[in-house]
Amino acid sequence: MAFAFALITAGVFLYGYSSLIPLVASGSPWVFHAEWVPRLGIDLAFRVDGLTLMFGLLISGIGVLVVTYSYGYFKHHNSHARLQWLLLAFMLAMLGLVSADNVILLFVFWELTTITSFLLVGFDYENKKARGAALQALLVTGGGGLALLVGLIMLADVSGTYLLSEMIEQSAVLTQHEQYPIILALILLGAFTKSAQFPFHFWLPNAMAAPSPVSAYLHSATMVKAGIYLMMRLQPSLGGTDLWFYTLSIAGGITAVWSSMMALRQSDMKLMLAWTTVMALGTLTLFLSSDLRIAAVAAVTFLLVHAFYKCALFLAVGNIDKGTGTRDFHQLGSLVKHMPVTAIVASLAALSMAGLPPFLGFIGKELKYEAALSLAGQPWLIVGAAVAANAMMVAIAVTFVFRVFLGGKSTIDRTPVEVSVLMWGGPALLAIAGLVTGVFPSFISSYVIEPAVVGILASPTEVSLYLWHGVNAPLVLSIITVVLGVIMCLKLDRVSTGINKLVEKLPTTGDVAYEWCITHTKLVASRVTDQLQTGSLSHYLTIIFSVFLVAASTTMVFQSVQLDLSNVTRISPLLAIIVALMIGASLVVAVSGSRLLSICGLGIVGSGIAVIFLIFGAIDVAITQLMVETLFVVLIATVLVKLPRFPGEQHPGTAGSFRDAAIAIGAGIVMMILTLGVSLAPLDMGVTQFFEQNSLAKAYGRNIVNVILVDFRALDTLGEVAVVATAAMAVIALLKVRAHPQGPTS
Amino acid sequence: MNGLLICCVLLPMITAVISFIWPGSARARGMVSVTGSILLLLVSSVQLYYVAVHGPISNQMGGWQAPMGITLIADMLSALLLVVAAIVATCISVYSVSDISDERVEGGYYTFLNMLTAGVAGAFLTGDLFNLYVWFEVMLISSFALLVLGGNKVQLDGAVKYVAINLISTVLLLTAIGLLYGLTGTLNMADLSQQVPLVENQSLVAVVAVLFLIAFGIKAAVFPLYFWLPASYHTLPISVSALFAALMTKIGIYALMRTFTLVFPGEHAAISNTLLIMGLLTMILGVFGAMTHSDIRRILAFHVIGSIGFMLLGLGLGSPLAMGAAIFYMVHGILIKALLFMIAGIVGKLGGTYELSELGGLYKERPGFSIIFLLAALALIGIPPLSGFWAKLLIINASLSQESYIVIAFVLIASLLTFIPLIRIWSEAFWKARPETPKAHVKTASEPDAYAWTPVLALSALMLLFGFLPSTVINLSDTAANSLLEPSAYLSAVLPGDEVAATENAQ
Amino acid sequence: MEILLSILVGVLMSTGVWLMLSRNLVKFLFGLVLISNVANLVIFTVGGLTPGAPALIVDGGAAQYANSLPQALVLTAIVIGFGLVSFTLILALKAFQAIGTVDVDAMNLAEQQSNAEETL
Amino acid sequence: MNSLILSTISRLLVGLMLLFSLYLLWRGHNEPGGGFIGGLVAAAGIIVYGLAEGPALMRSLIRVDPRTLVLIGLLLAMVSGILPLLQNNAFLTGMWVFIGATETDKGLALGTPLLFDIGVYLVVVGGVSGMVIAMEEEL
Repeated sequence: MAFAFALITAGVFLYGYSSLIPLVASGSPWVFHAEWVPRLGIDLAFRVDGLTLMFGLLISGIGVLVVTYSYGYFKHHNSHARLQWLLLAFMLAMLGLVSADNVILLFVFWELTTITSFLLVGFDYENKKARGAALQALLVTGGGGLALLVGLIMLADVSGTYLLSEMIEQSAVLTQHEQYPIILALILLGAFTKSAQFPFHFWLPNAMAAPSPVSAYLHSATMVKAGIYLMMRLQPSLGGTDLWFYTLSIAGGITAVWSSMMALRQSDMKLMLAWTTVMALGTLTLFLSSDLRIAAVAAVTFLLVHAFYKCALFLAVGNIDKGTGTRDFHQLGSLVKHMPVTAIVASLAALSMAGLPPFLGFIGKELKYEAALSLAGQPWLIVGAAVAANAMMVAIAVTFVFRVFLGGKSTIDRTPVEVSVLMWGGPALLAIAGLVTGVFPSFISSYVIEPAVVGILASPTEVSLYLWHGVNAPLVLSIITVVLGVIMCLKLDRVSTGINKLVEKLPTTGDVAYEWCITHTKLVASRVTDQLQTGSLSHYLTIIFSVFLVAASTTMVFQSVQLDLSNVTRISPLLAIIVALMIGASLVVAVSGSRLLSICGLGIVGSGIAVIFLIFGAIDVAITQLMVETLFVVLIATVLVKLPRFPGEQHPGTAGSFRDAAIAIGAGIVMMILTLGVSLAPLDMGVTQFFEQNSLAKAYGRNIVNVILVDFRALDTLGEVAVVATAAMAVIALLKVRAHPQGPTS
Repeated sequence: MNGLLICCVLLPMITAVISFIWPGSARARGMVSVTGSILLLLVSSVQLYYVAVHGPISNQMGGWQAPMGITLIADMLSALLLVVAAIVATCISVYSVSDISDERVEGGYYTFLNMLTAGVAGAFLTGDLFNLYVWFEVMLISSFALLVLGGNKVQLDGAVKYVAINLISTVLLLTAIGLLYGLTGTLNMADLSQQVPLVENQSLVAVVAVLFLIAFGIKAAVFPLYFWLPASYHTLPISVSALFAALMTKIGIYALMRTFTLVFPGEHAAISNTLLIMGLLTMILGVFGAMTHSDIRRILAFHVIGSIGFMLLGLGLGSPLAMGAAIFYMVHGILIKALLFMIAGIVGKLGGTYELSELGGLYKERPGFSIIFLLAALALIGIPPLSGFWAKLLIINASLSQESYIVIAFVLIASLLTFIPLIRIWSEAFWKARPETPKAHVKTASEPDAYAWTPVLALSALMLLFGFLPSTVINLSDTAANSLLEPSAYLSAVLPGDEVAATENAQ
Repeated sequence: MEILLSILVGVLMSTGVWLMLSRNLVKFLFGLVLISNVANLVIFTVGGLTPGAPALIVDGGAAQYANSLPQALVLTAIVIGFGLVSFTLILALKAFQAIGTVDVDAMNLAEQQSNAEETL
Repeated sequence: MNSLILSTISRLLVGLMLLFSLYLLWRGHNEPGGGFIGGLVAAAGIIVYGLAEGPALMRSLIRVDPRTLVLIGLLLAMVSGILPLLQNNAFLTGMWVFIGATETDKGLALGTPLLFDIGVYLVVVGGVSGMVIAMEEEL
């Protein structure tokens, strides 16, 4: 069911995008617009121009093949349906990403691809390594995504529009704006992490923990190209500056060279392919650094070439894995005997990768060299890098073809079995596509590549590709490349040993840096948390009271609180005696080691307050206070009998006692100053006067306090009664709790 | 229409009474509570609609005009939050039928639950500072009761810290209210907003404002005052954790928003930086705490703190945009926390433990449930197009417009770090295979019943809807923010028109 | 008068905080009782101290009544405080019975130190 | 229990205290007293009785579960506020009847605030005695 659904959806989209080819090739994009979250400037704005169309065709077309392939690959796997749903979700997200015209909408899909990719990389979820790889991919691309979000918002802010298609007109404003470097940095952070550019490249090879069809789809043909797509899309708006050029060319160059070296180290064919994918992404970035037409043509063509051959190769490696049980090319040889179709298909794709004629790969590579030669700045450095990287591709392709498929010797102890048509059909189609489009490039050049280039450059141009373009500098470079590649292939073992030595000398790699970051963040997190959340109440209270003290006293100092003592009223001796008594009693409570004495002290304080209330005419309050106090003393005496005596030491050490005393005294002083200050300030008695006037007249009661309680402010009393009711029920419930030290802990 | 206001407080309170004296089984009492909260949801929705159409509504208790009597007032903020609270109360009532033991129900569980809701409603709707204190106490004592009900010793240990720290907050709040009364002679918040600027000794006002900040800061679990929260939330039955996580801290934030926009708007500039720094630290430290733990409930408890940080940012930035973002985040935060805790409860049932290392295999066994968890987790992290994303987007927009890049940086870092603990839950409880030899303390897995699933499904559906169609809530949040920062409609709803006009002219 | 009562407030606050900072739960409780009194006393004091005229309306009217509003507030606060403190008292008892100590630093069942060990 | 005299005295005392508490409740609107104070006095009476007779008899004196009493008190307080709502007045608006009113004297004023105070009284009585009974039983 899932399979059928995924297949049909992919097919429908493929058909839909195909049907747009004539429209788009004629120069007018297909546009859709509907409102979504207008307040945030997010509309469902979709726009299919040439660039989108190329991506859309790739995504849906390869989608059909991968879905079919997965059906064969996972037919008997119990997670098959899950995989199909995920692939489908991913495909839709990806299609949305390339079709969105609104930047935030684009970001929505961008994140969706991150999440679906997370789930797909972790498809083999019971495997710890797969889970780790999934998390890594998620954190790296998710982190980049967050930067991208801010970048896009700022971009929209500066350009005054959320629509990518309208930003192009703001190019001058954008690149001149003072925030341009920040915007660019943030957006490129998103693009680079997604498209595995140095120094964020490391997650992609690790993501090979995913099943082969997933790797083929996400990590070669589509998702990793999202960053490339974004750069292509924004090049007319943000490109053309030195900053753009140097950032992209340096990052792309390093990525390309480094990853092609890394590819040569691998013995796992899938990892090898993964690294060559990184290399391809680096190359694409490199070309996008320039705003030359030829660079765009090269980038688009190479992107297409790469999608064809890399996807075919990944799927073929999946077949080999299925058929032989290993992906280590050292153990494999002469596969053509046992898996003839896979071997031939893979060889075709590999030759396209090597850039040999008459494959589309050849055209792609020639364009690359042509573009590299015409790049401004340091063309020879770029040409050198391109040649070196391509030579390594040749080496790998030749290794595959001659050591694994056609020649060599197998050392595995089982007989490889050819896979079903479901599984070789897809790669075969792709490999043949690479060949056919190489021989007859005119169709794709005018219906796919040209509109795409127009989409990147945002200006009309014509593209026509030829397999043979005469003897020129690119051709010479190609010959050099092939020779170099073959030499490398012959010396492959020495080359990879050499690279290994080089790698060992490097101080760190992305993987190590990632691990370091994660571990240390967690370490810091747990240290900080343990320091704060100690589980000790006295620690918490010390902090809280210190905060109170510091906050209140600094405010007092900065606001320079002043007290006007001129209208202090006379002190009555009776009150003085009572207060003195209460102070004494409270000090007794504070220092006493005897519980009885403490309770007496509390009683005296409570009763003293009642007397104060009485002195100042608060009869009801005084009675209540007295009764509550009595009741409380009875309760506390009943309970205290069951509690242990006070142990000697109450405050932690001398320093601790000193600190606690300082906090306590400070808090007291703060409260004293506040009370004094406020009580000396004039009080507006308007509300009270209203009560006095209306108590008898309108509420028919002479006891104003009672009238306030049951009429003027009866809602307070209702709440208060609710508190008493709940408190009583809570106490009763609490008393029924049976939790003894011997009882179960949870 | 004016009766609506008090109905929102009375309904849960009456439900609290009936659900205790109702002569029936625990389930029947649960149904009383469910009915009551659904009624509350209906009434508060009508109120929200009314407020959205007609602006703030107020009602004078006992018919005594403001500022003499106590005012109840619903502006957009309170009406909106009340609806959200009612949704949570309804979901939790249903969930409790599955989760709460008969013994706890006998002890008055549903009474406490509904009393807490009543306190929440009262706190949202009151326009009087002392009355706010009273509703805070209603909430607090109900939460105490829920905290210890049928408790074991771990629960009691958590309760000691919760109670101790919250009581300090209570005393500080009461003192601060008293002092403010002493300075102004009034308790009505609208009246206070007129009177506070007229106080001669403004330095004392500033100190009193600090007291309010600390008192509400403790309630809201703000750094460095949040210790009670991680100490207690994970010790409770899931329904109670969910209720607390969803509502308790948000009331603190609500109170901060209300007081620092209405009563101390003058102090706002001085205090906003403090709020901002506290918000940033709270956010990061919450996420740090979440990263450190391996019990799902503790992870989620720390996330509650993290999200408090987010909301404080809105208040600290203080612009209508930022405030709107904070309010939107609050709506999202309340719902998502309730949902996540209830989901955690189901995980606990299915796995027999909340300890990640002992869990596993849920993705294989329960793909549908896994999707629900994943969606909720992603909503919390802020993956589009789920609700958390809009919150994040709003706060980034607001910070950008104020050029507070440091806030953006912190938000981004916190967002990124939020991935780690949540994906860890996913990775361990769902992806990883279940350990073959469970430890002794792992209970036997049990199947959650329909009462557990229904609210989880309902809330998930709501969250999805909320994520895909956020415009309504965004607009309501914006309106709420504007009415907070420009409280003339609020003031004229409370005070007789001429008085407000007079003071406005005077200013 | 104000000075005297303010000093009393200060002293009660100091002793209350001091007791709350001790590691004994019972002492914490005593401290809580003291600072609850502080809050009530503060409300009462800042509400104006007018000796001798209870807020009871007599025919013909008294010259001055004591400020009735803070009285009502204090009364409410006292009763609420009573509810809360009683609960806390019983909680202390139950916590002692369950955990076996009233030393708050020894009460850390709920929060074992986190384990940073990672098992992803 | 052992002592018949103590028992008799405590019964007498509790009767007196209950009566006194009702008096305090009644006069609270005009003189010091009211629901709280009345309730506390009544509760004190019940506690005295309980100290003499034990929790079981204390329970029988109240007849219902104290918690029910508490909640009914709360309900009563709410009802007193809801009544004016039915007349389209605000919640808790006082509704009064005057017994024996003349033109100069309002006579005996009976109103919902009194009902409210009775609610308060019941909550305090039920709450405090409920707590004490539970303590006697459980400790």
